[in-house]
Amino acid sequence: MWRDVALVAGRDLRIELRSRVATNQVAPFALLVLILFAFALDPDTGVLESATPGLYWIVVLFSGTLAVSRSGSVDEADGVRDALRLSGLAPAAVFLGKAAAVVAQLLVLELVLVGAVGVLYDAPLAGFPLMTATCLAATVAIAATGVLYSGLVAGLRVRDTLLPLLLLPVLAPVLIGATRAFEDAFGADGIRGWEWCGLVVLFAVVYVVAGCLAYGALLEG
Amino acid sequence: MSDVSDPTETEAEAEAEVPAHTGSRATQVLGLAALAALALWVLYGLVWSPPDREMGDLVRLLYVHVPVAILFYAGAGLTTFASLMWLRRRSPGWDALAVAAAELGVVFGALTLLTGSIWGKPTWNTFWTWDARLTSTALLEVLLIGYLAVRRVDPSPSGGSTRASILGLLLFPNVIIVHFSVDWWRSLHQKATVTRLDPTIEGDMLVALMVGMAAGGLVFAWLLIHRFRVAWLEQQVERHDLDAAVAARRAEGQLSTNEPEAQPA
Amino acid sequence: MELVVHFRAAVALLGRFPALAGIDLDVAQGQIVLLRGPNGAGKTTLLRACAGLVPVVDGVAEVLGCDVRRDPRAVRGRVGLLGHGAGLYDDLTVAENVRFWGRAGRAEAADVAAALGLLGLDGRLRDVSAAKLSAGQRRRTSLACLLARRPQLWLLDEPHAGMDAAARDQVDALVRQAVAQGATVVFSSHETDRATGLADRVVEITGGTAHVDAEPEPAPTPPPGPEPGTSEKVTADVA
Amino acid sequence: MSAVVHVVAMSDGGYVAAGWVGAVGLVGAYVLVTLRRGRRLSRRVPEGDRRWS
Repeated sequence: MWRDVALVAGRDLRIELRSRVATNQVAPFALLVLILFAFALDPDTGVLESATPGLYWIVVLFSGTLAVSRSGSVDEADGVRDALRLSGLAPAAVFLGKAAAVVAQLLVLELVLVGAVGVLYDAPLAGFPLMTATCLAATVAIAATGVLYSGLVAGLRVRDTLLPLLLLPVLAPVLIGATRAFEDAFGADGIRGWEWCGLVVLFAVVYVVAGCLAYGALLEG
Repeated sequence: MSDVSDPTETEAEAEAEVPAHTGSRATQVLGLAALAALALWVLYGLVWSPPDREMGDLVRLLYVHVPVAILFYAGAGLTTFASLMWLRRRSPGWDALAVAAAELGVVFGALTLLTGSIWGKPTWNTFWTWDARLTSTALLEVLLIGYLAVRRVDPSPSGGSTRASILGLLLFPNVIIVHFSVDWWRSLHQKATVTRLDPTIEGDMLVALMVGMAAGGLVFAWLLIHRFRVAWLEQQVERHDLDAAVAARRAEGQLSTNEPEAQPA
Repeated sequence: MELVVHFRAAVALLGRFPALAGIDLDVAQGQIVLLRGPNGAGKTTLLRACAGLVPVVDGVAEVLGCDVRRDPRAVRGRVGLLGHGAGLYDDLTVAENVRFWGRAGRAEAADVAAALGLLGLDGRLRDVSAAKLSAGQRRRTSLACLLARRPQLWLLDEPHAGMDAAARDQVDALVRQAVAQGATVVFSSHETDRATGLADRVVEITGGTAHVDAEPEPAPTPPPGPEPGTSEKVTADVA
Repeated sequence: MSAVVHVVAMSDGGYVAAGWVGAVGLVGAYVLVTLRRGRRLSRRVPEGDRRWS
């Protein structure tokens, strides 16, 4: 089982290493959106500063949608779906492997973005234990939900447009929880960041379990 | 394909010439009951009940809004339940029920948001506020629309049902998580200012609300049965088309044995 | 004689189209069966149904003793399918593709290396990414993926398509070798001469049904007989 | 209890009317669409398969 997870994750990461979609397209897109937010919200009025945690997670969410969509399109190649079904890999292992590959990519991206908001938005980066825990939990949540839903739309002609419609409302709790936790980490008063982080962890657990159970039926569908 | 129907069924209806629609005696009775309840609801809601001391006549909007909102959540819950049963039993009836409940859910969800905003404008002086209940209701509506979108785009019958049932299964848990988190989110900022519904309703107003719920429930049940039958009919049409296609396919085989070179496009 | 494939009045759907409209087919262990018929006759669907990839909605469908109608997953680990789609990741090299699919099917590293070698992919082509391969080279790579998994039933959809003469001989040799080692092969082909030379039996498919007496006639030479290379020409039992 | 008084005395009548008319209208429209779909499909299905009739 874990051998298969590693096999699938390794394959997706190797494909990413070759095609460089995450580094050459998703990451620049994320930075671009950060800059556009600065145009939309005047940096001098302090709006940008107070909104930084929310903007950060919006960018991660959008980039995550792109990464997940790419992760799904890898398996859309002619005959790959058949080969996956014939391979004898447990569907849960395929799900976990794909999710793990997305987690790895998103964690790197988040690290870059933390540096970017520190520099561009002058964010008061602090509370690193809470930040790290939140990033881990939220990334697992986004990746698990994303891979599950990209499996849901796999093979449809409209998969690229349908995926965000299905995925983003479901991820609303992750956005809320991770944003609150970051606000606490950055020193806002009266927010219990660790509890929000706990909410995100709960969400991640629910979706990892749901994905393991449901992915098999999706591969068949 | 034969049109032979069950003799016991046709005997009773022999002279009545079975009409081609989704109604039956049961739905006629239910429909009449629903109409009666609707009439009572209009009378109680708009005429017999007094205006509220604080809200005035605006309270009458709640006699629509509250039943519709409850039915919206009922529709979503029913979709999840039917999806679960479909995944376990794989009998087409549960699939039909899931579509029916989801579509009714979308209609009642739209109404919930509509009547809610109409009530909100004079009461809070805004059509929309970031209250937990409003936000999670809106998100549920989006989720249900996404569910129907998936159902619509998938051309294969069983594949579409599998996809949709998993989506349907996740629907209600999603709503619970969303509601829980949004509730917590808002309670940080403002101490539940807008959720005053319960305390002031009593007497004739309570009766009006109850009648509204009964009427709404009857309409919902009646409509659900009809919509369920439409979904059932869609499955039947699909099956008959399939039988015809199998026959055509076999005929094509018989014909082309004589000249194997024939290549159908 | 043990039946590897046993279909009776099987109906299989592609979306809403009944690609198989009540087909009968029996294949005994060790046979090489050629499916022949016009385009759109249902050959591909039949092969995919044997792999448990297309839902069989009616009739009997048993492959390697598994009921593919009830549980299409059970049989999958034991069959290999060479389909129209290559089933390769364009961003990975030939060797990486074969290694991934081989390891997914619990193949040893030696099996993977042997498969690459047998198909002549262990030289220059080894480290070429799949996107840069020609059609014939892609086909050979897919075949190597299949070979590495050592399936009991080989399902080959147009295995000769897009290959040069040398590669076709290679494919035929691999098929005979697999059968000699106890596997069974069902394949479709438009290369009539070459394919009938390879096959023990020919089954004519039209309109999603098979047009032979479905009982497998015992082949003139018993199946485990032919050595690789010494092909026995067997007359087809076309109805 | 006088019915007429309450109807006339509605201060926010516009909102109430909009809500009620919107609700009844939307549900009514959906009812019509559903029934029509049912009729159209019913004609294509032989009687015996419509289990309710």
